Amino acid sequence: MSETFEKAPFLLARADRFITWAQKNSLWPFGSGLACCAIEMIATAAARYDIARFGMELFRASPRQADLFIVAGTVTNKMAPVLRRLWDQMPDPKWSLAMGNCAVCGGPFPTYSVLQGVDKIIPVDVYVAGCPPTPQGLIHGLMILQEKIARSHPTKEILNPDARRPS
Amino acid sequence: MAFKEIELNMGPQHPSTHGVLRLKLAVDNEVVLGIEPVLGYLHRGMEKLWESLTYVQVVPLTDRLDYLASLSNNLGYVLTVERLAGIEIPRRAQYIRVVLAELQRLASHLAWAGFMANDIGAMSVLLYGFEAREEILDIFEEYCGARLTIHGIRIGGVIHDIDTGLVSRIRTVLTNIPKRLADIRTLLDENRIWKQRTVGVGRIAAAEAIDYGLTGPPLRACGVAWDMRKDIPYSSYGDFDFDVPLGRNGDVYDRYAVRLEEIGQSIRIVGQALDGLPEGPFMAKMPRVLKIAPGEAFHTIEAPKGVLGFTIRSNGTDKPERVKMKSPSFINLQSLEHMCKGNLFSDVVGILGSLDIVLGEIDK
Amino acid sequence: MPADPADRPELRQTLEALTARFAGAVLAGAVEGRELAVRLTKDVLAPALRFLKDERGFNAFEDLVVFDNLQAPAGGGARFTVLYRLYLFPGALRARVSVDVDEGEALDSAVPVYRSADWAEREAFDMFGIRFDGHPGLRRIYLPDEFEGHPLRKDFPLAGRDRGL
Amino acid sequence: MTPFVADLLIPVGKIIAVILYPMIMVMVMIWLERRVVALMQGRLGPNRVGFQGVLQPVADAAKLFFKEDIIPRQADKRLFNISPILVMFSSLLAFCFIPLGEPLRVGTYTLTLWIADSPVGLLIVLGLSAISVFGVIFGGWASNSKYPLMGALRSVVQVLSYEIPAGLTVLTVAFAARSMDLVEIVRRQESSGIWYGFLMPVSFVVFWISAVAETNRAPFDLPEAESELVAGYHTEYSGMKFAYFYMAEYAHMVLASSLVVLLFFGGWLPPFQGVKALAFLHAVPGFVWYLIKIMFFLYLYVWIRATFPRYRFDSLIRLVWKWLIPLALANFLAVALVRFLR
Repeated sequence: MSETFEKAPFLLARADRFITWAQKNSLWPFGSGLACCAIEMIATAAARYDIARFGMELFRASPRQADLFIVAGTVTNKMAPVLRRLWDQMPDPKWSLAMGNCAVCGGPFPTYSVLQGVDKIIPVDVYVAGCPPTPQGLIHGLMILQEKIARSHPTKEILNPDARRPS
Repeated sequence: MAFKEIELNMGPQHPSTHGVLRLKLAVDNEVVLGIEPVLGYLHRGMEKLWESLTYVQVVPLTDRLDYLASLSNNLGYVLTVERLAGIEIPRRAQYIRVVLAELQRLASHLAWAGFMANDIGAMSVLLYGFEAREEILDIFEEYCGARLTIHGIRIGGVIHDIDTGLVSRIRTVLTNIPKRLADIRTLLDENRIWKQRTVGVGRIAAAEAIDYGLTGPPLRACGVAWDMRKDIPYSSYGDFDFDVPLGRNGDVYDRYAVRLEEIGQSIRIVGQALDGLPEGPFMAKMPRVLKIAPGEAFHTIEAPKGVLGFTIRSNGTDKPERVKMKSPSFINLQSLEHMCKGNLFSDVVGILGSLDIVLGEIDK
Repeated sequence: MPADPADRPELRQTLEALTARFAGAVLAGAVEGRELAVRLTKDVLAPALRFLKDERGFNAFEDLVVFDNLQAPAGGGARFTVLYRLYLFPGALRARVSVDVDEGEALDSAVPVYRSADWAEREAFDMFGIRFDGHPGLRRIYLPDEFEGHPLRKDFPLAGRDRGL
Repeated sequence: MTPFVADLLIPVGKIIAVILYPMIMVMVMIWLERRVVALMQGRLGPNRVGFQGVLQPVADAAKLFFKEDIIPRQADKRLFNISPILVMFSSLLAFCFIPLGEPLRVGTYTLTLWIADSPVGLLIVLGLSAISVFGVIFGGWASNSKYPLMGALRSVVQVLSYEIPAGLTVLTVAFAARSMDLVEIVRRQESSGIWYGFLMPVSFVVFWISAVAETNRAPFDLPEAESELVAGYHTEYSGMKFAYFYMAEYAHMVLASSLVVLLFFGGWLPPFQGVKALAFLHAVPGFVWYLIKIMFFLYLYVWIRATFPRYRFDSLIRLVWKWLIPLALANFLAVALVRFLR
């Protein structure tokens, strides 16, 4: 089956478009804020910037029902194993967004207790710089993530599991 | 049937722990027997970092302590450094600092009202509180370009002057806030369910509160009139008249009422500060590299969460020898177990919300 | 904001009462504006705090500060200086009780006197390694228990020793 | 009309219609809830997906369909898988007994707008909707973790104790209509000229409160209180299983509102029947009135959710045992007395 897939018959391409359209427009973020960026994340979900327009309104408190892990804030060494476990508990297909300089590269804290960048423990799809990034910055990051999802081919992963992304 | 006490874990990731606080609860099916908060999930080693930065470089890091009231942190640190170095601040700068600090208190209390109401179930109040707070953040963004970590107060004064245009916009915000506050009040003040969830819950007596070191709105809710702006006035707070709202029996409802009342008082203070804005420079003459002779200073301010204090010891170089921050949320959180013992599990969420703690300030 | 010029008479009486009560132990004492600064020897700390709280009305515990004197040796030459900052409500007066502690020595805990000193002492232990006898549960408050070393000591590197993870 | 058509095509068609009807209502309800709650909170709500966000529920369902289906290792596999089915199954089955309108005369054949109409339709619907409690209990228990267990235990006590006032008020309606058959109740309201909602307002209010409580909604949503129990009994569910729970909640809301409309607001009867001047209202088919009334009550659900804070558990139980049940009992006695005297 996988060789025929190379020619990406019409059926699978259409399926890709539909699946990615659904995943793109109903990204449920995982409500886990760590530090200052969490307040800006909530402000983005609040009335003025309102990511509910893109269908991202339901901040699921349980990792099981979320598909977007926004790491908003400083990741300390004590919190790192907890974050990794939360990431593992999230069902596939899942995406992650490192919000703020602390999550991206340790930010203004080159200290003994801070993990210099969350991509040391979980694969990150989009990096959003800023300390904290303004809601517009976060929405821009989310739109980049939506484009990335639109380009992905979920049927390829479903058909041959070994092509699955490193998680 | 052997009594089996469940050990419940309101873990570092929980919708209503306001950040990465972990509560180990000993629960007898929903009745709380004991709580042991576990901290350190956001310990960034601030005080160690401060010892390797110059006095001026430390100011932006104080924004990240209590990230809901960054200007108050700046003010606390900057006043301590000025006392240590003996710098005289022009009166116009002091007035602008009061305007900024009180606007920051408004923003912090509005955000708190939203978080607490959301913990007890009233989701819309979170949106109304944040919408009102956005207007204040617009003022901050216009004043110095940042919304949350504002870094607007510097050693020796403030970054920019306030021009008439900004003053008029601040005045319009001051007229809009009471309208939005009225929405929140009508939704919650006389709501039977809200009163059932808050009146008499997490009660603490005045003497116990002082013994637990409680400061700020939780202490004033017990009827103790301790407000640093009145007791030890700083940054020309003595020039403004405002009263300190007090509660009677120190429960969650009184803390809620005291904070909403404080919003009204802060609006009065900002109004008076804008009316009496003196002329003059907004920044004192500062040396290019600030070196401070060996010495030590301790200064406290009334931050939205409670009494915020800084101890700074200098050693003659441009870097502080030691900066210790006295965090109000750190001390207020210690009394959580005393307030929650015997209550139901869903009250723990309400009481934690009423204490208005911020993890950035607790874990440093 | 310079301190109030007027010295407070009641602080002066407290200082005299303190020096009278703990004769040899008060190494230095001064009243400056609204603050009473006292340096005591180690063993007299807990009774002094009890005295200040019960008889002299310092009912609120404000802060516990620890200085590492590695680079700037204090008068007594001891490694650490531990400050207890107390507050008198409603008179708005302050007391600064400082004690010199050498490495490895233990202080007796202030928790029996001031309940809110609990976490402050745990933080001092976590960051500096100062032990407090009689503390209900002395263990690290911020760092994970298996963390070795005490970060706020001057000889501890900023970026930490082992870059694990 | 060959028997093949009469006995096979039409029943199968009706069954598909009965399955589709709640599904469509659930889709509409998901969109309605997120839009209305958003507008009440001063924000816009989903309006990018399709026209004004109408395709948002479709996107949600499709995304959940393609999610990985996690069964926690320590969970009890069988119970874990059965509970979403139980919850969904009970509400769909209950819809078979809900009549949607007067039978239509299609040529010679009378098309009845319900699948099964039994003389005790009311009891069957109440019984079926009570099965969903099992789904919640098994789901909470099988996830084998503390928060779902607490959510499930809360749900058990809440739903069971709110069945009693619901049952009592339903009895008063059956008493007034002298029958348990839903179609008969509506016809009785038509003939007596007055809707039971206005005849017995206390019954309506008590039934409405217990309906809101039974579907774990608004001020009574303790079993899935986000701020306390993370996500309540469905914390451990993901993917399609969670979608079942999510949709079943809305299906139960639609079921409860249609029950309220049937019992208290004269199902498909046009308003103001007696008034001759408004006779033209009869031209509008019954089903449209029925839908309008249901939408009103669904809107009421969402409105309550956006305003009220959450009850604490003990005040919730005090409300039902101290206030609702005595009220329902007193109301039942009053109705019985009136019937007896007349």
